[in-house]
Amino acid sequence: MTWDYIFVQVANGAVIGIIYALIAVGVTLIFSILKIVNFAHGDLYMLGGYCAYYFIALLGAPPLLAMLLSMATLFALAIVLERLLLTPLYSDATERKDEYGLIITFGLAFFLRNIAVIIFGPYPLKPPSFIPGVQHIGEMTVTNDRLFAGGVGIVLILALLYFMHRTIWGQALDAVSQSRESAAIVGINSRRFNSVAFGIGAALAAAAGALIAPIFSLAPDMGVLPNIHAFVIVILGGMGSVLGSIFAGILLGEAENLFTAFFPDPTRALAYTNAFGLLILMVVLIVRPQGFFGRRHLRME
Amino acid sequence: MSAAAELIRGVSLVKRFGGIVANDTVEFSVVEGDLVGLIGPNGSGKSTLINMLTGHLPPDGGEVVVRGHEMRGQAAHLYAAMGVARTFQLTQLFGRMTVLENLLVPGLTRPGSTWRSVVQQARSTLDFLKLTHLEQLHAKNLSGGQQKLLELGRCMMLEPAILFLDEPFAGVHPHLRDQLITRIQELHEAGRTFVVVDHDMESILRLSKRLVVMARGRKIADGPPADVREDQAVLAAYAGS
Amino acid sequence: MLVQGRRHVGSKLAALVGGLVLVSTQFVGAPANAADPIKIGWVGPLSPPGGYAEGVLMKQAAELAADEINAKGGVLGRPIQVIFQDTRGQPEEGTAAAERLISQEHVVAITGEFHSSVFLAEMEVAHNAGIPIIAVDVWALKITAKGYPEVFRVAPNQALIAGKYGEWIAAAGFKNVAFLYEKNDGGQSARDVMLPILDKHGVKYDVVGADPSATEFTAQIERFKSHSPAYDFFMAAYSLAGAYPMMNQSHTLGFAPTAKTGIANSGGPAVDPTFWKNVGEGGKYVVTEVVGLPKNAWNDTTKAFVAAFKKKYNHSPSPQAIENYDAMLLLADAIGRAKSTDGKALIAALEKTDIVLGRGRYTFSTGHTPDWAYHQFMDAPVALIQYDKVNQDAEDAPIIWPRDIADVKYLYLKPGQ
Amino acid sequence: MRGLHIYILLAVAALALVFADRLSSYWMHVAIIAMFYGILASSWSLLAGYAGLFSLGHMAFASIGGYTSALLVQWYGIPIPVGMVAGVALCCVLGGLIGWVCLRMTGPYLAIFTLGFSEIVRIIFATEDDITAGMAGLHVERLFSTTSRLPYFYVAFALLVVSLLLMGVIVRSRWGLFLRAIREDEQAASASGVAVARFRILAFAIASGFAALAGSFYGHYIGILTPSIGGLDFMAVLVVMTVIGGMERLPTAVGGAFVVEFLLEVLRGYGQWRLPLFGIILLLTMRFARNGLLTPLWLRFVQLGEPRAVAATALRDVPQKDPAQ
Repeated sequence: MTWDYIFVQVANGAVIGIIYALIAVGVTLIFSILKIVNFAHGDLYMLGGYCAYYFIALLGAPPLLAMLLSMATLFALAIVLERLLLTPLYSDATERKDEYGLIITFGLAFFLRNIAVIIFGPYPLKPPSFIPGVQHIGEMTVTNDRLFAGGVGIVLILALLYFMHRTIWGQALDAVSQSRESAAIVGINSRRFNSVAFGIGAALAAAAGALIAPIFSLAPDMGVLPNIHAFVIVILGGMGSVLGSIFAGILLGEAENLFTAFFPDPTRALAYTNAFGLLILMVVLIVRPQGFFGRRHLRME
Repeated sequence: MSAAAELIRGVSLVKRFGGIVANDTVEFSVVEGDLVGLIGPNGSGKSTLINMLTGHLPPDGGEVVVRGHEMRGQAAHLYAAMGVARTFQLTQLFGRMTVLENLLVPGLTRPGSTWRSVVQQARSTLDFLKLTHLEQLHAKNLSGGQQKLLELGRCMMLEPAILFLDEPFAGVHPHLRDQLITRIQELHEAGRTFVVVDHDMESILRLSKRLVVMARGRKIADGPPADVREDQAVLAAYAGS
Repeated sequence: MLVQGRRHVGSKLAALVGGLVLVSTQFVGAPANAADPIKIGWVGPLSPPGGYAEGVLMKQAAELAADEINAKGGVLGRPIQVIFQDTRGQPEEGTAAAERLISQEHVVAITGEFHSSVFLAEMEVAHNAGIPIIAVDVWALKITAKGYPEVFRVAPNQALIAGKYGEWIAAAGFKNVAFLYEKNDGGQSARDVMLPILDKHGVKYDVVGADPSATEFTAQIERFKSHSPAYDFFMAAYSLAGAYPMMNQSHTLGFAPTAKTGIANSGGPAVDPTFWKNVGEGGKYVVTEVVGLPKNAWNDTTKAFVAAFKKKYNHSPSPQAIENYDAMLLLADAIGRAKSTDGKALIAALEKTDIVLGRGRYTFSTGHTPDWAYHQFMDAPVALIQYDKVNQDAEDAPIIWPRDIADVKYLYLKPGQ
Repeated sequence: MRGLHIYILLAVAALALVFADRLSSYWMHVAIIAMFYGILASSWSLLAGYAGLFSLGHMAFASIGGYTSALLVQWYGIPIPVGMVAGVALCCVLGGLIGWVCLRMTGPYLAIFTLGFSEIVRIIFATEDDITAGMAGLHVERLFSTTSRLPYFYVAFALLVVSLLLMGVIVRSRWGLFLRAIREDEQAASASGVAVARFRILAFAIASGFAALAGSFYGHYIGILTPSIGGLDFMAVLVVMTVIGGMERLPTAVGGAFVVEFLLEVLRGYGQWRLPLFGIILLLTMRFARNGLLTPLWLRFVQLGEPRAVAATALRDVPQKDPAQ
């Protein structure tokens, strides 16, 4: 067990962790504004990946442009979905909005995943790399695609933070996330911001899908695992905290990588990697339900 | 302390939220037959105090004694079993249960209660509150005032020794407010003990025999309403807010 | 008021009873008409969580076979109709599908399936009904070892496939194998068959299981890389989508295929239509099995099938597809020889099968030694190939094992040689 | 005629029993699986519909029950019913434990927690294949040696009826009232003297026990168990069934299970299109008829034979008696 080995594993954990975080920030954003956990996020991620693939394959768009187009597509699609499905969340007549949001997004996930098999076909697809090749950093080998995904991921998250804290629209969104009523008093139409937030969340999912497609390939059921990863991160990072998501993403990436790398029984290490992440999730929920970076209790007792 | 038995006592209760001290060593006790008004500006710690006294918020310091029993670490439903009933600042009913069912829940938690007797008791409570005609309606479909009445009824079903009413008059139509005050007075005359929290000075003064004033997490006055009204500290607190 | 209420109830009751009678006619089977088409059932995964990628290819091949049979006038003067049933890789759906095919659709035989666990449930139904069922791409030994007369298998089983890998690894001189398998029926049975053979030849190995949904293998591959002494071969048993990221990561991380370490994957994805699209450079030097005839041994049926399949569906057939195609033709042949669609007669005819189809000359063993031999297509072709070019079709890749059909001198092409 | 609906249900049940042997083997299998789902849907409705505890771990308990019974029977040769009882008992304890651990969680937190639990259970069953045979499928001893499905039909029928009766007693008793109060407002329930923690744990324990009952029956009926029974796909189907039927009443949940299972089979020929279709129906149900598609029908059905004036006020099923007395 050399230091090189440990370095390589830790570095890889950080890279994959940032990629995980990119998937999770969308869930965080949607939660902080709409107060629902989006169970369909992994499937929007899947759609985003496929959209980017088809923009490249059919229109010959360069990968980065395809990613942006895919984000725009998912933004629009998400707003339609939000208008169609989520409006009861804003009505006082709706009881138990938690449950409504849960079942409706769960059902949406079920629908999207199964319709994707029909639309996109069963075979795994892989769009071309953003930047082909690999980098060697000491003993560590990492593909350019991972570095690119991590880099763009950080840029997108920073852009989101900038948007939230430095622009009028972002401030308004943040106000809505703090209190719907107060926002209404100062004349912010929270209805529109819900759509925007859901759209941005979906666009972030699409970006993640497009960035990650060259790394893991596309398959209709590819959203299931990232969805679970996103939940782990969002819980770990504290519901509603974007910065917390980044830390938690890296933490999860490290936890999983180091588990696989050092779990004493090598036969089971890989098989239990996902279970380990979930175990962390469960323990955090029991011990510290507000997460490690949560800025406030959100509807927890 | 008079001859009347002490029902509930909070001993140097402390509660902090983050850096804010919501209750700072508050002493509070109620004897049987009392009708206490609890007032104070917004954020003075009234609701925090009530939440601690009824078991809905564990104190960071001090303790709550109900009828001589120390209640440390006990769940809220055990307070209810000891005869401590309460309403909430924002009415909290069982929205998609009928008016009758809302009353059955507390009734049936009492040990030894039978379904038949509890239904009977619930019906007479509805009679008393003049809500009988709404018996089969979902509670969420009642008006704000009717909901306050129903919440009061739910407390009564516990046959409590003491009732904490958290802002019972907030947002209630004046007509229904008078009705509410009448009901409280009737119940008080029948021997129930009340602690009423509200901003509505007029109603509180009409009702209470004793007035407690809180400001910035501390109790600043406690005594007959007439005395408290003249208290300099109270005037200062209200002027300052 | 009361009377009105009653009348209301009466009409409702009548509607209810009427509805029930209407529905119940659905539930009781009716006898088949002699002039109807001969129905053959197909079962397999067409949606998640099953292995729907393979299932779809198999279904397409079965459709193609039925079209061709019908174009030639059908069997016994009757057309063939295939009834397709999605089983989603779930045993209870398999039972339901088989029951439906047999008791509702009155099929005379069933083919298909990609998951051993599901086939085990389906064959119980077929066994109870006395309907022959041909296993198309399920490899568990237990299937034929149970000794049900109704069950035939055109696929090679795990003993024939994983066994070949084991022998080849030993012959090629690998000494230290990293064995990574997917935690499903295919991966597990590959492990169970292959490891004793490696033991027998004194090849050392380490075994790692992976959840089928896993796509991130970086940490595991780094762990392999850091192992001392270094592994000289990376054997993967993967049948689902995880295979591609696994091979990609193994390649880009410089683990295998490299001059130091070879790589093989058993289970199918390395011969699927989108293999090269997904793995690119990383696919060169990969060893995998082809459960069909090698191209130099293709007969007219094989060539015609491959051409027709490509024409109809615009992509290459997988070996599983040819298996399913042949299974359909086998059934048509047996029905023709039995001059009947009766289960017993069909089974008897199938046992006497001797016909050359897309995967060579079919016969079914009737012996029970070893126990899995019963009704197994013993000569099911299995060849190990190794890609030596990027974007190479599986049928163009050189065969390296078994030696009697190998078309290259070497046992293994080391990268860089 | 009061309670006409009860007589109709009894008559339908009697007809089903008498004419069961006329069903073709296929429809009998569909009926058995529908009843299996019926037990799961009704017990999940007890948990999610009545108590408001939206758990995604229900199928995990079914799989634990199934594997427990199968393995105990295999290892110790105990009679199958004893194995099933053991599975149920274990899941009651485990369910209670999960209920205790997640006492402070509500809504999405509870859903995510139980999702994590069920995935861990699935992964353990898949990974420890030297014990469970993993995804290759555990061979389970069947309840009867006969090839006929009829005895299974009767057993499934009996299990469903007994489960529904037991759960029916619970939801019509004060316990049911308390569970609904907890669902509506935990704080108000505790202020009303309801021992919230105790009843939440109880709800988990009871529902998990019934899930285990269904799961163990499933194993001994199909004869093979794979870890995927505890997976998200099964759970999704269960949610679809219960929500489409109406998750806040036991009969509508069971009805949902029956209708969806029946339609899944009728539409089997459409293969891949079946599931997205039910996805859409689920979304539409949630969006426009949140109480479930069967709930209005059921309320009408319950009123059959009652004069309309009475019927109008009886829209709510007010508990009439306390069977716990």
